[in-house]
Amino acid sequence: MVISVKDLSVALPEGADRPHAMTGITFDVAAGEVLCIVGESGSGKSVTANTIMNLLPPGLTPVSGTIEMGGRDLLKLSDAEKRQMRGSEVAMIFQEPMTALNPLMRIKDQIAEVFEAHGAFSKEEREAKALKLVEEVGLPDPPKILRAYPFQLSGGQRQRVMIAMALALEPKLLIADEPTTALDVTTQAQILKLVRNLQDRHGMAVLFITHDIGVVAEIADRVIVMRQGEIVEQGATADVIGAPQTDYTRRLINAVPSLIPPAPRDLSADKVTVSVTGLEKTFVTSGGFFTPKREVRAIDKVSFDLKRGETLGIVGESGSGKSTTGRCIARLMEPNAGEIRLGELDWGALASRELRAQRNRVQMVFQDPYASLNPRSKIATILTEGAVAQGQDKQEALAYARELLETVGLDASSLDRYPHEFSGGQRQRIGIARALMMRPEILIADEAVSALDVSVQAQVLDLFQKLREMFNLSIIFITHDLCVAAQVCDRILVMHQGGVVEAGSTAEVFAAPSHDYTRSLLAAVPGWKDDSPLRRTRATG
Amino acid sequence: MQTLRYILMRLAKAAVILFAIVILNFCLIHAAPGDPAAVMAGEAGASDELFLQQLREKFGLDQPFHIQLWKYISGLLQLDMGYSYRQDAPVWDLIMDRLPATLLLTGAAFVLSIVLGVVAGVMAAVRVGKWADTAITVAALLLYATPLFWVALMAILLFSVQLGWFPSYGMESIGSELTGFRYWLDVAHHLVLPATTLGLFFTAIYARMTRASFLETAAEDFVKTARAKGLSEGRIARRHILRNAILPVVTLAGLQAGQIVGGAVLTETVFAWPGIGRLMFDALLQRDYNVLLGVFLISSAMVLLFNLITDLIYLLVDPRIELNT
Amino acid sequence: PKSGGRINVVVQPEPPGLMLGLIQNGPTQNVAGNIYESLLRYDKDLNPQPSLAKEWTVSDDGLTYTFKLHSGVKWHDGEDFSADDVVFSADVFLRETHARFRVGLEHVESITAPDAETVVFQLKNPFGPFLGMFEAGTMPIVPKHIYEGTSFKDNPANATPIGTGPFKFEEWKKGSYIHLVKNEDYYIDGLPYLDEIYWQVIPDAAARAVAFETGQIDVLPGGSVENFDVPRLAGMDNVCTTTEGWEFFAPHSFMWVNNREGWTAKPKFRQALMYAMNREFMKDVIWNGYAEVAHSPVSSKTRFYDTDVAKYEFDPEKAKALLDEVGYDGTPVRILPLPYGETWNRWAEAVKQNLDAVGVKTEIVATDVAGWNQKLSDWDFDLGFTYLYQYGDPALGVGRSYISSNIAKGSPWNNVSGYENAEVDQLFADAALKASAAERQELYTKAQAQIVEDVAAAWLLELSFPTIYRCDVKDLVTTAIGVNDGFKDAWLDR
Amino acid sequence: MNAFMKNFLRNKGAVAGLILLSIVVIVAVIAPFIYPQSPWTMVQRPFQPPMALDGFYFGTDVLGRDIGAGLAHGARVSLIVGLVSTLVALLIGLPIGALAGYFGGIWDDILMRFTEFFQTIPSFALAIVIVAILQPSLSGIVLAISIVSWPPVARLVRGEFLSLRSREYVQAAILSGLSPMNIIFRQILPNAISPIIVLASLMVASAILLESALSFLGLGDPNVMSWGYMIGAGRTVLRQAWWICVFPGLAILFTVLALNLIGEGLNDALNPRLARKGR
Ligand SMILES: Nc1ncnc2c1ncn2[C@@H]1O[C@H](COP(=O)(O)OP(=O)(O)OP(=O)(O)O)[C@@H](O)[C@H]1O
Ligand SMILES: Nc1ncnc2c1ncn2[C@@H]1O[C@H](COP(=O)(O)OP(=O)(O)OP(=O)(O)O)[C@@H](O)[C@H]1O
Ligand SMILES: [Mg+2]
Ligand SMILES: [Mg+2]
Repeated sequence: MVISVKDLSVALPEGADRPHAMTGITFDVAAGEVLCIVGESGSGKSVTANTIMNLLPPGLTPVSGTIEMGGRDLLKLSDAEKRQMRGSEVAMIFQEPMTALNPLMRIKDQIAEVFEAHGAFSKEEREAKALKLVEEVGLPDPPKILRAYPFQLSGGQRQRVMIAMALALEPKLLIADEPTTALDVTTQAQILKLVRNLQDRHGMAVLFITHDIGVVAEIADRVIVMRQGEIVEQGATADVIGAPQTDYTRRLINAVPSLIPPAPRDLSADKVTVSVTGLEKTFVTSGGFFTPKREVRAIDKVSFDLKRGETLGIVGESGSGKSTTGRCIARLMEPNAGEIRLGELDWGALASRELRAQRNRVQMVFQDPYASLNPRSKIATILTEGAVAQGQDKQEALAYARELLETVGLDASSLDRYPHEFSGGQRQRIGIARALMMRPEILIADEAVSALDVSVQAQVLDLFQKLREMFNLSIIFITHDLCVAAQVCDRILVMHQGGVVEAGSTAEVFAAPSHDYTRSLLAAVPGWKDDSPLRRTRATG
Repeated sequence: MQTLRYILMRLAKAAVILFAIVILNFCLIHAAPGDPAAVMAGEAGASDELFLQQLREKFGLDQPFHIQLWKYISGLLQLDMGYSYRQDAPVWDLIMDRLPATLLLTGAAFVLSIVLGVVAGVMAAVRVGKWADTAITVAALLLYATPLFWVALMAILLFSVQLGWFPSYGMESIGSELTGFRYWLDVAHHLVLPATTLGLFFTAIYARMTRASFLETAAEDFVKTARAKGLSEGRIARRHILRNAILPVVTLAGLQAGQIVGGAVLTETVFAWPGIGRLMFDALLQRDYNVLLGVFLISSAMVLLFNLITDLIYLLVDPRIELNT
Repeated sequence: PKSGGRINVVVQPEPPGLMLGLIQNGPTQNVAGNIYESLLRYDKDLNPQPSLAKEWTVSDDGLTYTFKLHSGVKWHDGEDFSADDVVFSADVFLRETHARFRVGLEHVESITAPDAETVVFQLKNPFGPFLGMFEAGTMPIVPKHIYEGTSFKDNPANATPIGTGPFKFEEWKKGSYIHLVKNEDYYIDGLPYLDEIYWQVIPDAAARAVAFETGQIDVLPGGSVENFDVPRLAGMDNVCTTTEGWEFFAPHSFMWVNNREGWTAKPKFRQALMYAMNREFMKDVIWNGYAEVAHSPVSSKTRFYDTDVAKYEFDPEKAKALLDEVGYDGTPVRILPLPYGETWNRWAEAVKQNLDAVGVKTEIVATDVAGWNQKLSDWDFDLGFTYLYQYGDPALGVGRSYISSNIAKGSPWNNVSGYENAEVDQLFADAALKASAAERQELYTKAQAQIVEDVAAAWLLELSFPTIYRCDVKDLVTTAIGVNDGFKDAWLDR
Repeated sequence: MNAFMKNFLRNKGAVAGLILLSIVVIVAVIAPFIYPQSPWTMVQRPFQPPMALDGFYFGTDVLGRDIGAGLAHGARVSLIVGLVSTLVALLIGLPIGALAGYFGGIWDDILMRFTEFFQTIPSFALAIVIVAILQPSLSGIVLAISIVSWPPVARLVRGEFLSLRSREYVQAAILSGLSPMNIIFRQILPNAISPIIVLASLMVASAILLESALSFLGLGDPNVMSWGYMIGAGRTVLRQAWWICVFPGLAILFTVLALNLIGEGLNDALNPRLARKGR
């Protein structure tokens, strides 16, 4: 055993949502093994990891248990010993590659610092080592990367740098706290592969934290399922995912959207409500000091039609122009070229006064449930102000708001409350209700479920289906998650670097992708390999 | 190359701003009641129409406003800041006479405040919540809330009058005819009180700012990364937190470096420091238009210069920066 | 007396220039009075004393003034001084530049130099105060060889003044100090005693006091610290004070009272103001006793003051009664303070309180020198503080403020009140032209009675400006203009 | 709101500041009752030290005026100067910042150049010149202080608007067809208000300091009794009569301190990340 955690409990400070972050958890990790901890948000995954690193934030204190490693109890080390242990015996990588590196230091120095802190090697050796590490994690042009600053690297590259730093002193245990959550599917797949490879090569133990069952299925040897600070289930991956013992685990697994699309609907008879032709948008960033004036072609000749009652999925990785497309159609942004028609109306050419009068026809649901509701307004105001501005009677609007709240599954009494009194999922429902208040024909959902926990995500997706039928909406569903797209979309538009690389019915695209990029996207979705226990469980369940 | 272009662009922009400032100030100053001739007549104890007319003619005040403005501006374009009739000297000479004193004073105050402020701020942040933090925070607050001239008066009372440690006014021992090192020592001796009083206020600002910035940066993810690497706290504070936390302080410092040139009026008054702040105030009371305009022009130019310098420093410190022209 | 040593003096405010022929404000006179000279000096009783002129005679008809000059006098640049310089100064230079001197010149027929050491002033008519016009500030002698044929105001030499005085200009560090050094070639052997003088610029009054206390300053000329500070400084060891040295100027403070319009145009109302003011309090508290109540337009310290002039004592009840009588309706009266420092502000506040107390509504209009000047010049005031010098004679220092021919917009130094009384005009005109002191006294007594009756202005105090200095500075104040030419005789007993 | 109060009241400094300020405000409000006579009235012999005479706890000044009365009435003036000039500065800075931040583009450019222009002129010097032009009077001083202190408001508001404008709820409001005015005032401004309040509390403090500095230079309004005036008038006799200068100095110190403490408290309670943007 590389490390064994026994009966560990960590107390939370007064006023926290519960007295303990974890109570009496016990597990161990063996060399050459990947142990995944999975569980919903707040279940205590990160606190567990931080306790092992002795990096608990102030206020959190281990109250019982031991963490044994190499014959010592990590909880009992002196400060100096703790420092010595970090980085050399246990290393850790974090979720946010964007902020986890010091923005003002060159990569070289950040890696070399690990050696320096532990007094390892001479100055030249450190540089050489750093170079080797950067090569090992598969970064292109290592000498250049070493000289670069973090902001010059992409998210995936930064995460590789983090891994390189973690590997520097060949630790016995690598802790990875949701290292891929913030990354694109394709990048995530690469990083997962990298972790696996490195582990094989170095034979270290890996403690991998994630909330994504797909990732678990992809990488883990063993799994721990946590809930409310307790371990509800643990065992080999195939067992736990293939044959979950507890309801909780089963729920987690079932909530994962399936990559297998449902049977297609027949929409050939319906009218086209939106037709987009040759849409283009170029952003011109004013030149900077290091960066000369730069043009970003965010979308390039995008064309598609959308029928009444149809859901069109726009998928693609980050920066591919999905949001830009959506925002242009909503006329939150003016395209440089192209035509947008709503039925007969030349929507893209409406002048601002007319546009304001007809705004209600296209509505959006946004990604961040916390940022999409005005924190200073009551729900009643949030829901009705648009309708009132369109000339509707205040009382009527309120009545309709009540009705809609119930439709989206909220109590009508919510009207008198403020957004912060609701959970993320509930807020997203309010956001949807707000869009529906305007009686739109077209609803654009930009990553509308990405910020939600899987279980909540499933509910909201269901809601979308229901509403589409109720109101006969046309929906443009923007997502980077192919599984989500597979669930709700009739047709799929795959975007890559601003252009549409593939379009077709969901079933066709998933079954027989015609473009390489689509294929690589599909292949990167974690946990859905042919022999995956997840696929098995979901196929049967 | 690009840096050069950037600097040139900024300088061009600065020239435009300066031009606007000149015009605004010209109008403002001429809007004040009275004119230099009247002031001189007022001080002379006797005057008559002839006397005033002679003066006005000599000062060019008998001409229409727009001609005066035009003359001033065309003078400026030929790098001529005009002539102080009251003091019978070219404005440029007068300002250059006084500018070094102000630069010395504000420069010393600036260095003092930033060094002291950053050190105090870091000390407070590192010991956040402990008594040292409280003491520094309270001291900074008190300094921040005390009128500058008041501190100056008290400092003179205590250190010059009671203890006799430092001279109470002036920039040098007048007539001592010291030279070289001894001279500078003498100047430094005179500099202590004014620079400290002027600096203390800014020290308070920097201390508070550094503390806040430091604490904020300390909560960032990369600090956690640094801890996970096994770095010592001291090293984390120095190399990771401080370097990032100092950036907003640099911005503020840049803004203020320019402003304290103009803000030294009070200190220069209380300590009889022969700088341009005082020159400006006297020129204002005497309606010595050209001098006043000159001082404004120079101090605005200083502000712009310091802003540019700050941005260039920023550039050195922060590789991410994209300077917008 | 001992020779040698250096002295530090405060000059406040920093003078605009040192060319005494062009600028005659206080600080310029302070400094430049030791660089330039005139023909005479005056002792504390205003008796003429030799300066550039070693002797002088006045013809019996009072029309011819003949001056014998010292021989061997040199300008600071080494050129010889001669009677031509005097003629040039008086007839050409000062005629063009010196407003106050022009008044005297009106009575002059001709100025001639029969030889290099003699100057003759021939008058058109007898002019009583004529012999009082040869003080350095009134008639500074400037070098003809430098100024003749040039534009006086633009002459670059103005920056490095050349005089005949006991001290030479050495350096002026703007904002900091003016350095004068001993004139080694001074025409009186042994004089001056001091080696050098530093006139230091210290803008803040409190800082000036501290500088004196800490020993960095030896002499505080009158008016350079606030009155409140005087007793404390005077009480220090080895510190002497004197109120002498102001006899020639005899500063006389009063408020211009706008005689033209508003309530202040009513003589009764003006009398009410006089009764309302507690001038004893102002004297004791605001001036710390360094003043006397002024009862007349003529200072009691100069000639021709009438001791029997009617006096307005502090009598609020009488003031109220007078106000009732004129039917004052509560229109606010604007008080324009003199922007010369804290003392003057306090003074305006005290006047305001006195007037408020008898029911006169007041409002203080704060300004700086320029604004003050402008408001007085434009007659845009009700009560305006000022103080004027008497220059040793009512014809020079008093008449100008009350005669109707001197009413003109554009200057704060003429008859700003706008007081018009033909009888008074005549009295002043006659008195100036009489040569006999007794005749003049009679006329001036009449004039004073009338002006006081009319309350042409609201007289406040006859001011003293104590000079504060270290007791080891000897013979500092020997003449009627004090430190203005005092360093000629001063020496250090150290 | 409750959470805000709780947060605010947990901050010891803020509570102390609130108490101090309340005292000042109360004194200012009841000044005419405790000192019915004008503070300018010469009521006693000059230069009486504190407590030397019954009822004159703070002594008398150079003319025998009651310093206590000056302090009480001065509190009104200082607070009014602080509040009004801050208000005026907000009235200038807020619309400018809001327009620049909301509309961006050319508007932003023009308005920010304008703001920069005012920031380039040394502010204290500008204030002095403005007072000299207008000649010292309360309204002139307030105006001068406002003119030199609005640029930070504009910058702050612009920054807030810039970041809030792209918030999703603002986008949603645009989609709802709300008018720009509605969006600026109903959607964005309420959310930008906390940093503005914090800044405003600090501006009140600096306005009080600025007024006192102007008074010190002799540029105060001679018809109203302010603390700055009292210090300016008392500094020449600081050596003989420390109390004339010390009490108003302390009054300024405590008031400004209180405002700063409250500002910090608000800052912590309203927006923990503001510290760097505030200035
Ligand atoms: N610094 C802290 N102060 C107080 N409570 C904390 C702190 N950090 C974590 N907690 C609490 O500890 C519990 C466990 O949090 P933890 O961060 O381990 O969850 P997690 O499983 O990592 O969730 P997520 O998937 O959202 O990252 C939660 O209830 C959280 O509110
Ligand atoms: N306001 C903007 N100014 C400049 N560039 C922009 C702006 N908005 C988007 N871009 C650029 O346009 C491109 C497309 O952005 P867009 O937001 O549409 O991507 P996306 O597919 O929605 O990505 P994500 O999944 O990260 O949301 C990106 O390169 C982005 O950097
Ligand atoms: Mg976590
Ligand atoms: Mg997007």
